[in-house]
Amino acid sequence: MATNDALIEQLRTLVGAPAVTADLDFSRGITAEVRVTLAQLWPALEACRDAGYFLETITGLDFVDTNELVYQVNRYEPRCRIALRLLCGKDQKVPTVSDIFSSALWQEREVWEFFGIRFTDHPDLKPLLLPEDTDFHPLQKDFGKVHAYRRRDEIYG
Amino acid sequence: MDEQLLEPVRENIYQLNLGPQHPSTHGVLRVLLKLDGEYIVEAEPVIGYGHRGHEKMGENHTYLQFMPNTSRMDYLSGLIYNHGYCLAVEKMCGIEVPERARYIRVICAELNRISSHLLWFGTYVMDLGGFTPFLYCFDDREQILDLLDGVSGSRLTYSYCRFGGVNRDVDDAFVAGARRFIARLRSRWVDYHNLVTKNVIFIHRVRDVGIIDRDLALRFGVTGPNLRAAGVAYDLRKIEPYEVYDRFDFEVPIGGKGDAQDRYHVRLAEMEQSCRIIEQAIEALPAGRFRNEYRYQHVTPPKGDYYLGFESARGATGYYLVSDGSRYPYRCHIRVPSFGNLQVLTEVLKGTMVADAISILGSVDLVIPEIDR
Amino acid sequence: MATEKVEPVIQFALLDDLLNLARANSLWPMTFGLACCAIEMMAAGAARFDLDRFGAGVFRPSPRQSDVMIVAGTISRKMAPVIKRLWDQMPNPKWCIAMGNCAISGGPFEYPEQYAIVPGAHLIVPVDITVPGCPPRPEGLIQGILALEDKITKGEQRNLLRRFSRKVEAR
Amino acid sequence: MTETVVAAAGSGWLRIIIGLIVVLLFSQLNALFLVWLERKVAGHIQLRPGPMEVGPHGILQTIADGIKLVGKELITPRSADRILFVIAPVLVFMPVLVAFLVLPFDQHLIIRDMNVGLLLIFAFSTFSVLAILLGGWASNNKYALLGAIRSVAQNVAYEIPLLLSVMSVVLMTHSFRFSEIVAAQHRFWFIFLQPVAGLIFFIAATAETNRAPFDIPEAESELIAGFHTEYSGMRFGLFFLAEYTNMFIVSAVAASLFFGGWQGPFGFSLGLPGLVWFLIKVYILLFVLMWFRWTFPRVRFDQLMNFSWKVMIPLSLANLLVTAVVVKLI
Repeated sequence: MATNDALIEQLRTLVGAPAVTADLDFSRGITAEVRVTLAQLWPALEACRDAGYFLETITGLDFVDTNELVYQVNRYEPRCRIALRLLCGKDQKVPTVSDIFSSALWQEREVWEFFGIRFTDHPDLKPLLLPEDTDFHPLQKDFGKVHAYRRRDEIYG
Repeated sequence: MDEQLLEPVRENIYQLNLGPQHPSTHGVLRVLLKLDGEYIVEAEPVIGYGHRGHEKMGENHTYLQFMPNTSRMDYLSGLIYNHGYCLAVEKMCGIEVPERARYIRVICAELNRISSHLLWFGTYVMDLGGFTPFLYCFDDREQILDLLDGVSGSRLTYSYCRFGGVNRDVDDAFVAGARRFIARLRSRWVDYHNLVTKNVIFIHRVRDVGIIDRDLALRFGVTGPNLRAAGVAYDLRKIEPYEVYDRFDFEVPIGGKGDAQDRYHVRLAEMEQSCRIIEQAIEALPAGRFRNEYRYQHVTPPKGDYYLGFESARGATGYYLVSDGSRYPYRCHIRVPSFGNLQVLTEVLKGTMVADAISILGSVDLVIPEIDR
Repeated sequence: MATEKVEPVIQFALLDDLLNLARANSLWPMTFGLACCAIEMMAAGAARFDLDRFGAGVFRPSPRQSDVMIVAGTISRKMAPVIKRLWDQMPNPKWCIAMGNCAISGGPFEYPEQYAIVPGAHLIVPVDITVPGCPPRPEGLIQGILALEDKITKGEQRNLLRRFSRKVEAR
Repeated sequence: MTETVVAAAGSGWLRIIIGLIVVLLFSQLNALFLVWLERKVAGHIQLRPGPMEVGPHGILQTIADGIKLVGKELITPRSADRILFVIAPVLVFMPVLVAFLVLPFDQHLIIRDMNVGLLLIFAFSTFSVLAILLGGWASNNKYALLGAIRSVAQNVAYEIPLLLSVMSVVLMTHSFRFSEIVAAQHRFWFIFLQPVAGLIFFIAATAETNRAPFDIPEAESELIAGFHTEYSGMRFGLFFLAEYTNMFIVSAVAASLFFGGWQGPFGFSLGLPGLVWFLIKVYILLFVLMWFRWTFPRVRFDQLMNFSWKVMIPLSLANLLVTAVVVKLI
């Protein structure tokens, strides 16, 4: 794990030590978890890019009280998946990271069409997978048949 | 769309709509090409023609009910997707898997990987205009399908893995069949190399075409053979060993500059490595149960999220599952490798010719319903 | 689509039979796959199953030159207008085979509040033959093609060309 | 036997009319047979039987295909140029028929043994390119247009080495007359005396007929169906038949120019009539063309051009020069 330290230390200084949970035993598939705020997202991801990481996936989550975005970055060496968790309110817009990772261009479009989370400064924010005239966001929990719509703390405590 | 139409078009530049019904878009991909003669000025893939709402279905189905979906996402390596999904849920719930089942899974997953690569090989050469290798590959592929059909009951969408094991045990006939297949495949390489690899026309069509180098791959999250062709030995079977892959001796073939020829050679070499894994797994196949005594029908994983990455035939794949403690996942996100592999083409296709575009599209091995999910 | 069938004033029974016989034995499908079933369609055309035996192995990439549209796979809402358009581009007489459960009824992807797919090709184009399975095996597709041939010649016995070769086999 | 038939047919107009009827029948049936043969050859190369069920060994397959195509709806796209769109498939077939008039099937079995027979064939073969251009242009379809453009560029590029390679044969025989060229190969076929010209001719002829690996005008995986993307029914059928008749013609010309036409090897006829020798050679060459198609991938457009302008043309020019010098010295 020693190779991770440089980036994780950097992230600690960026977002504050308590927000970083490092050196997990990989039982949840990640090595480190970083809670970031809207303002910290850019510098944190930039630090990841400079350390040679690539953006693996962006996942949206819809809770009663908040939306959440999970950015996962990884690199080409063993076991170093870092998850950046970003809580954003229902109406909040998220800065686009497509300037840092080009792959975010499409992933953000996907998040927008599925969850209705808007990204500021995104060059081409239109539905990716659904027809272009779609006016619903299918993965929002109030769309269609849903088994549970929970608050975030019901799951993460 | 409207803005696109209104923007002033340079003289001599016209749009060509490649797909969604086109012989070489491998499913239902549409690429909007802006052409200057035969040269591509701009390429914009338009996807979603195969969108089936897998992620929504994941939330509407119990963990076990979602299993058949996993093999329909990437139907060419369906068993590998089953495998990854099973691993993810097993890790979440802490389900123990018998040793025999783990080996069987590896054998079947690697057979599936070979069949996927074989199909790619055939269709790629067909994209380049050579029709015959396609039929040879399908002939070889049928041998794998027979084997997997025998154990899972399906030729394509297997749903073979179960939480805590596999659906059915393999018998001696399967093991002998797998051995026979490997011998057969190895004897076929000579033909394939004579027919395709050493063909001058083929070499000229793939060399220095569609270069995806390390930096580009990093920016777009390209993984799998497309990344390894650029010389990066990134294979989740080695880097994050799951199942029993760390017990086998195999190499990660890498290329040099990342052009279509490198991708071709990497995939061919990977088939050989898969053969090696299967051979070792067959040798070491332990006796015992092929699934747990308890049949896990309705699993209720503990609260929290979990990510499992695994290497499908097309690259680093992953399931991101969030459990709220009920029988249904709260969120089921799938990281698909073809997503990045297709997106990178917006950069790569620029400045190439239409014929090259087909060659590049074929060489990155796309499965569109996997991207669309 | 639902135009009334107008009976021609002068009937050319023999000519019609001859044409139908030719049509039945020369069904050129369109190269056109949507999802998993497309792979089995390819397998049906490949060496082991060889649709070409029945004269149905000429996969034409252009809708203008094809006789039968094999809807192989899930029809998404985004794809539906395209399929309709392709169907309209095909010249008469034309037929449609819905291959696989998705093309028949939405298959495993049809559930309440499904937002992304069209449950069944019959909602877009007139379907002649359905081949169930998820995906159907290539044998199933071949059976579907043979069923379509029988439908065109109005009965298995009237497909003289095929009957000839069957006799050869029986000997 | 053939002599008496030809003698009975007499000469002049009667001969031409009978010849045309025979040619029409022969070219159509031959094209149908070739389509069947192609599918059978493809099948056996690809570990499958090919057409099997429609008639014994699928022999009736192409007839069924033909009747079906006749019975199909003819679609003319609304935005197409109607007149050109309709003319193109007819135009592509006409020059093909003319070429049959001068082909030497046997010593006396030539409908019209012109002293410029060779020139006539090449003059008319260019017509098919015009038809393809018209068809591709009139379709008002981008794929068809791309196919047409490729076809014209390809044909212009390959016509030159084709003619240059033929010129070296003409230099040796001092004649454009088919019967004289064939007769000159009584002892040695020109393929032994002019191997380079023979090779260039065959490669260029493959490109002229748009056959794989030079089938870029109708490259299926790139341009849907190329110039005939918008053609349906028998109009497409005409393009299709013309392709196979073209194949027959280039093979027949190659057989006449380089493989001794109706004569057996080294002057031994082995008791076979000339017509049989001729057809054997033509069908062997046709088989090689099919073999090419099912073996090679397709070349890229610019590579095709490079190959013609940078390799084939200099080579054929050099060959012509050497031939001229040698002929002069002897």
